[in-house]
Amino acid sequence: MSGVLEHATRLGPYRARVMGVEPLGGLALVRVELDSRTEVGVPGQFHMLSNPAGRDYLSRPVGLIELDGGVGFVVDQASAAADMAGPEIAVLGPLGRGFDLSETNAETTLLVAAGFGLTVMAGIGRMHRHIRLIAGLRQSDHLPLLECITGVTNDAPRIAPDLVTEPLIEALASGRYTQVLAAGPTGLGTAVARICADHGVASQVALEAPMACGFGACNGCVVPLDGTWLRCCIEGPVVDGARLLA
Amino acid sequence: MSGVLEHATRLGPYRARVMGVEPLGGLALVRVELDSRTEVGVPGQFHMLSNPAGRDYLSRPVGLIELDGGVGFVVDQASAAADMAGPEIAVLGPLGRGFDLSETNAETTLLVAAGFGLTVMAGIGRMHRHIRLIAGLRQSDHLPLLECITGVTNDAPRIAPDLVTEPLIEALASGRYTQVLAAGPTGLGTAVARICADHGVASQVALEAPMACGFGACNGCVVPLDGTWLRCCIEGPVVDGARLLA
Amino acid sequence: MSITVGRLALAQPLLNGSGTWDAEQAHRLFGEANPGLAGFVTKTITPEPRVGNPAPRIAPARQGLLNSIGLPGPGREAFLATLLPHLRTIVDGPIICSVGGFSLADYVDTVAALDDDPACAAIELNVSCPNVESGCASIGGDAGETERLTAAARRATTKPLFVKLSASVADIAVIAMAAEAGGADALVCVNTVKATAVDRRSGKSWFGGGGGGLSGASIRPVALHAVVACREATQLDIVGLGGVECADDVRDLVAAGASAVALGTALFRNPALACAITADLAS
Amino acid sequence: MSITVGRLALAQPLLNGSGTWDAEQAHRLFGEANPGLAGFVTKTITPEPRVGNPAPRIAPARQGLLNSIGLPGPGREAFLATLLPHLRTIVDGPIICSVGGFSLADYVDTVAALDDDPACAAIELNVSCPNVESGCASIGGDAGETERLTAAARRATTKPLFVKLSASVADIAVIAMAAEAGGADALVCVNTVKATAVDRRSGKSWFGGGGGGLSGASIRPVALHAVVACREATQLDIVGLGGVECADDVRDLVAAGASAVALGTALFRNPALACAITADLAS
Ligand SMILES: Cc1cc2nc3c(=O)[nH]c(=O)nc-3n(C[C@H](O)[C@H](O)[C@H](O)COP(=O)(O)OP(=O)(O)OC[C@H]3O[C@@H](n4cnc5c(N)ncnc54)[C@H](O)[C@@H]3O)c2cc1C
Ligand SMILES: Cc1cc2nc3c(=O)[nH]c(=O)nc-3n(C[C@H](O)[C@H](O)[C@H](O)COP(=O)(O)OP(=O)(O)OC[C@H]3O[C@@H](n4cnc5c(N)ncnc54)[C@H](O)[C@@H]3O)c2cc1C
Ligand SMILES: Cc1cc2nc3c(=O)[nH]c(=O)nc-3n(C[C@H](O)[C@H](O)[C@H](O)COP(=O)(O)O)c2cc1C
Ligand SMILES: Cc1cc2nc3c(=O)[nH]c(=O)nc-3n(C[C@H](O)[C@H](O)[C@H](O)COP(=O)(O)O)c2cc1C
Ligand code: FES
Ligand code: FES
Repeated sequence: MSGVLEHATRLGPYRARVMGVEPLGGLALVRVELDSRTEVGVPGQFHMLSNPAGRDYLSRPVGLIELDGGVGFVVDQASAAADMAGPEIAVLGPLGRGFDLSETNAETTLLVAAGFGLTVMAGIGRMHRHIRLIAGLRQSDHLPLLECITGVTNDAPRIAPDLVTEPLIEALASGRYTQVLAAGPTGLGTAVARICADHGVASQVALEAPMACGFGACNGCVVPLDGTWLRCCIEGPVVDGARLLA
Repeated sequence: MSGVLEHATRLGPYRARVMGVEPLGGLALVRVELDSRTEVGVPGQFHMLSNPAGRDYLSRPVGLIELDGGVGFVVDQASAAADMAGPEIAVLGPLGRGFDLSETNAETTLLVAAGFGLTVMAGIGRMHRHIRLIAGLRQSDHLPLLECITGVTNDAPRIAPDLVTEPLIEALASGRYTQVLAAGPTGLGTAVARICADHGVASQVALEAPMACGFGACNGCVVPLDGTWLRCCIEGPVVDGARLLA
Repeated sequence: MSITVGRLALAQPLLNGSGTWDAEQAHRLFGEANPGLAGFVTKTITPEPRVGNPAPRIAPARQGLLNSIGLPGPGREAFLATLLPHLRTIVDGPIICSVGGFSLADYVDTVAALDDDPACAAIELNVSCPNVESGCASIGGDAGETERLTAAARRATTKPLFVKLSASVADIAVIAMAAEAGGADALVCVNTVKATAVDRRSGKSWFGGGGGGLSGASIRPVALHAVVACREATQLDIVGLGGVECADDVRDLVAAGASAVALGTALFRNPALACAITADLAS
Repeated sequence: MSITVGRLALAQPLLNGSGTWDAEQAHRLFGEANPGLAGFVTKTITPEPRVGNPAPRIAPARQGLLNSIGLPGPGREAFLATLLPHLRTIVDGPIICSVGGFSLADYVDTVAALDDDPACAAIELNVSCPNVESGCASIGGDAGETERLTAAARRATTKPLFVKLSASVADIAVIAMAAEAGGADALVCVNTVKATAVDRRSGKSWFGGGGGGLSGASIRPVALHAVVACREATQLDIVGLGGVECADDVRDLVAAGASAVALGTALFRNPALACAITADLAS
C-alpha cells in the first residue's frame, strides 16, 4: 500500500532531518537535511514546515536559505525550540510563485526586504553578487539574521521605527534602478509598490500572510490584490507590485 | 511575588529531572532526580506526573519506586517517549493513602499485584525482605518490570489469561497468611478482597482509577466502595478490602 | 487590584470553576483552601444527595479533558448544615454557591435557603451541566426557561445572582439576554462543551453514565466567543472561563469583556496555578 | 470496501470536508485532484459571487485552527458554467456539491440548478457555517427552519441530499430529526464550532470580518458526540468529521455511527493524509 502514499503527491510532505539550531540574536537558524525529493525552489517560493511532535498544530510557511554546505531556515527562538528542534520535521514544497529573475542584475536591480522577507534575498544574492539590499528589522536583536544573507551588499540596516522606504526613495531618485524586488509584510509591499510606481520603476513583491495550508485549500491567506482578496499562497507570494495598487 | 508561589502548596508540583529512560520490555523505567521538597511517600501512595512539553494534557498517577541510587517510575514505552522523556517533568505528591504496614511481616503477609500495581510492591519488599509476591502481568513483554521489584520472593509470574487468584487461593489454603496486600485494577482488588474474606484473612488493596487531579478536586476517579462511588485518590488508593465488598 | 462582578467585590480577578476545586481537600492537603483565588465557587449543589455517575467519569482529550461526573454531592440540607459552615471557616474571601437541579422548584428552594445564610456571598445558577440526564442544560439551552428560572431565583434572593451558561447553544447572546431580563447580576461563560468519548470496539459511550463535557485548552476559543457575544448582547458583568492556563489567557478573556476569570481543568495539573498567574499578572 | 451514504455509493469511506480542499489547485500541484479520497465535496456554493471576509481569516489554536473565511466563491452561475465541468474532468469519483445561502430561495435555486447537472452526484446543504453574518447557521440552529429548508430542497432534487449540521446548538438531535423529517438522505456532522480570537490589546475580534469557527483535534470529542446523538435520534446515514487525523480517529467515528468520514484541517498539514489513512485502514 505504500505505493498509494508515494503516488499521492509530488511535493510531500517529506521528512527533513534537523542538523542543528544556531542562535541568531532573538532568532534562530535551523539547519536541515532535506529529503532527496524536496527541492529548494526559486527565490520567493516557500515551504510549509511542521513538527508532528511540536507545539504548533498548523504548519508554517518559511523561506529556505541555501547555506554554505546545506539548507536552513530562520524562525524566532521560541518557535525553533518548541517546534523545529527536531529530530525530524515535515516539509512541503516548494510552493507558490517565486521571483521572475529574468531581468535581474546587480547594476539596475535593487532589493528591499524586512523581517523574514530578508531570507528570500539570500537566494538572489547568491545569483547576483553584490546586488544592493536595503534591509529593515523589527528590533536590533534580529540583526544577526543578516549574517545569513550573503552575496548582497547591505546598506546600513534600518531598525524600526526607521523605515526602509526612506533610503528606497533616495535610491530611486538616483535613476540607476529599473527594478525593485521586495519582500516583507503586505504593508511594506504596498508602500514599496507605490513608491516604485511613482518613480516609474518596476516592482515585484514577495508578500507574507498567515497560512494554514500553503497550497490553496484553506482560503485563509488572502492579501489585497487586484482590488479584492486573493490567496497569497497561490497568486503569490511574489506578485507584480502594480497588483497591490489596484 | 515568588513567595506567593512557595506559600501556596506544601506538595508542589515541583520539577523533577529526568536522568534516563531504560527499556523494560514493552515498558520503560524512567529514572528521575526529585526536587528536594518532593518525598517518595509510603508504599501505596502515588504521585501525579506531567511533562508540560509532552503529548498528554493531563497528569497521570504513577507509583514511585526507590531504586539503588535513586528514584524512578515505570510507564509504557510510548508514554515514556512522548511525555516523560524530559528534560524536566512536574511531580505532585505523595498523594492518597498508602498501606498500613504496622502488621506486615514476611512470614504472615502475602503480596498480590498485577500490572503497574507491582510497582507498589518494591517499597514493601525493601522493608520486608523475602516477602512472597504473586505477580500478574498482562503480556509477557512486561516481564522485565519484575526486575525493578527487588526484595520480594516471586512466585512464577502469571501472564494473562492466567489469573493471580488461583495461586492466591492455594496460598491462603495453607493457613500461613493472616494478611494480604494487593495492588492492581479494581477488578483484581475486588476478587482478592472476596477470596480473603472467604478465608477469614485481612486484606488491604491499592486500587487504580483514571485520575485527572489526584487530590480530590475533579471527582473523576471514583471506584465502587462502601456500596457507592467514592474518590480513589482521597479514600484510597489503598482501602480495606472489606469496603470493596459492601 | 480589587474588582466587582455582579455586585460581588473580589480582592483580585481569579476564581475557580465550579466542580474543579475542592476547598476542603485542598485545605487538608495544601494547608490552604483556595490558594491564589479571590474566593471559592462551590461544586453545584443539588436538592437531594447524589452519588454521581458510575465510572468511568473521565477521558483524556487532545489538549482537554472529557468528564461525565454527574453532580455528586451531599444535597442541599447537608450542604447548608455541614459543608457551608465548614467552608466558611477555611475559605479566604467570598463563597459563591453553585446551584443546580432538575426543575424550577429545585433551584428556587436552594436559592431561598442560601439567601438566609450569611456564609453565602453570591449564588451561581448552573443551567449548563451537560452530564446529567435531564434538567440543567435543557434549561440553559432555552431562552424562555432561562428567563423564567432567573426571575424566580431573583425573587428568592437579594444576593448577587450569577447565571452560568453553556456554549452548546445556537446563539448564546439570546440566552444571555434572557438571563439579564430575568434579573441576573452577572454571567459565567462557559460550562463544558457537549462532547463524548466512545469505546472503539462497541461504539458505546466510554462513560459510565450520562453525557460528557469537554474542558481545557481545546475550548478556549469557544469561551472567548461566548464572552464576546455576551458582552455585546448585555450590560452584565462576566466571569470568563474555559481553558485558562496562564496570565495571557486571563488577559485575552479580560480584553474580550470578562471582569473576573476562573480556572478549571488547568488546576488539576497545578494546584498552585492561581498563585503563579497572580504573580505573573502583577509583574 | 465500497459503501453507501444516503444513497450515494462511495468506493471507500473517506471524503474531504467542504472548504478544506481545493481539487483544482491539488490537481495542478500534486497531479491529482483528490488523492486518497472517494470523491470530492466542493466549497460551499453561494448564489452570488463572494469575495469572502477581509484578512486576517485564520488564527492558530491549541490543537486546532480558527477560521473566518466567509464563503468566498465564484457564485452559482460560474460554478455551473465553468468550475463544475472542470472538476468533473479531474475528480476521481462522485462530486458532492455543498450549497449555502442567506434565504430559503438561495438554497432551493442552487439545488434545482444542480439537479439538472449530471456532474453533481449529491447535494450537501450547509446550514451551519458560523463565518457569515446571516443565514446558514441561523437556519441550522433552528429545527423548524431546518425542516422547511430540507423539505424545499427535497422537492427540488431527486439526488442524494445531505444536511451538514453544527454542534453549536442546544440539542443536535432535534435538528437532525428535523432534517430527517424534511427528507434528507444523510447528515454531515459537524461543521466548525462557534469560537473566536481577540486582539489582546483592543479586545476586538482578531478576524477581519464575520464570526469564527474552530476545527481540528480540539473538536474531535464534540464531533463524536454529534454523531452519537444523530445516530440515536434518526435512521439517517452519517458522514462524520471534526479533527480526524489518523485511522483510529476514523474508527472512532465509524464505531460511533458514521458510514463515511471526512478529513478537514488535518489535510492542511498533510495533503497525502487520505492516502496514508487508507493504507492504514487496509493494514
Ligand atoms: C512566504 C512566506 C515566507 C515566510 N518565511 C518565514 C521564515 O523564513 N521564517 C519565519 O519565521 N517566518 C516566515 N514567515 C512567517 C511565518 O509563517 C510565521 O508567521 C512566523 O514564523 C510567525 O510564527 P509564530 O507562530 O511564531 O507567530 P505568532 O506571532 O505566534 O503568530 C502566529 C499566528 O497567530 C496569529 N496571531 C497572533 N496573535 C493572535 C491573537 N491574539 N489571536 C489570534 N491569532 C493571533 C498571527 O497572525 C500568526 O498567524 C513567512 C511567511 C510567508 C507567507
Ligand atoms: C495509584 C495509581 C498508581 C499508578 N501507577 C502507575 C505506574 O506506576 N505506572 C503507570 O504507567 N501507570 C500507573 N497507573 C496508571 C496510570 O495512571 C495510567 O492510567 C497509565 O499510565 C496508562 O496511561 P496511558 O495514557 O498510556 O493510557 P491509555 O491506555 O492511553 O489511556 C489513558 C486513559 O484513557 C482512557 N481511555 C482509553 N481508551 C479510551 C477511549 N476510546 N475513549 C476515551 N477514553 C479512553 C483510559 O481509561 C485511561 O484513563 C497508576 C494509576 C493509579 C491510580
Ligand atoms: C471535572 C469537572 C467537574 C465540573 N463540575 C461542574 C459543576 O459541578 N458545576 C458547574 O457549573 N460546572 C462544572 N464544571 C465546569 C467548569 O466549572 C468549567 O466551566 C469548565 O470546565 C470550563 O473551564 P476549564 O476549561 O477551565 O476547565 C466541571 C468541569 C470539570 C472538568
Ligand atoms: C478553512 C476552512 C474552511 C471551511 N469552509 C467550509 C465551507 O465552505 N462549507 C462547509 O460546509 N464547511 C466548511 N468548513 C468546515 C469543514 O468542512 C469541517 O466541517 C470542519 O472544519 C471540521 O472538520 P475538521 O476538524 O476535520 O477540519 C471549513 C473549515 C475550514 C477549516
Ligand atoms: S494558505 Fe491555505 S489557501 Fe493559502
Ligand atoms: S483524581 Fe480528581 S478527585 Fe480523584
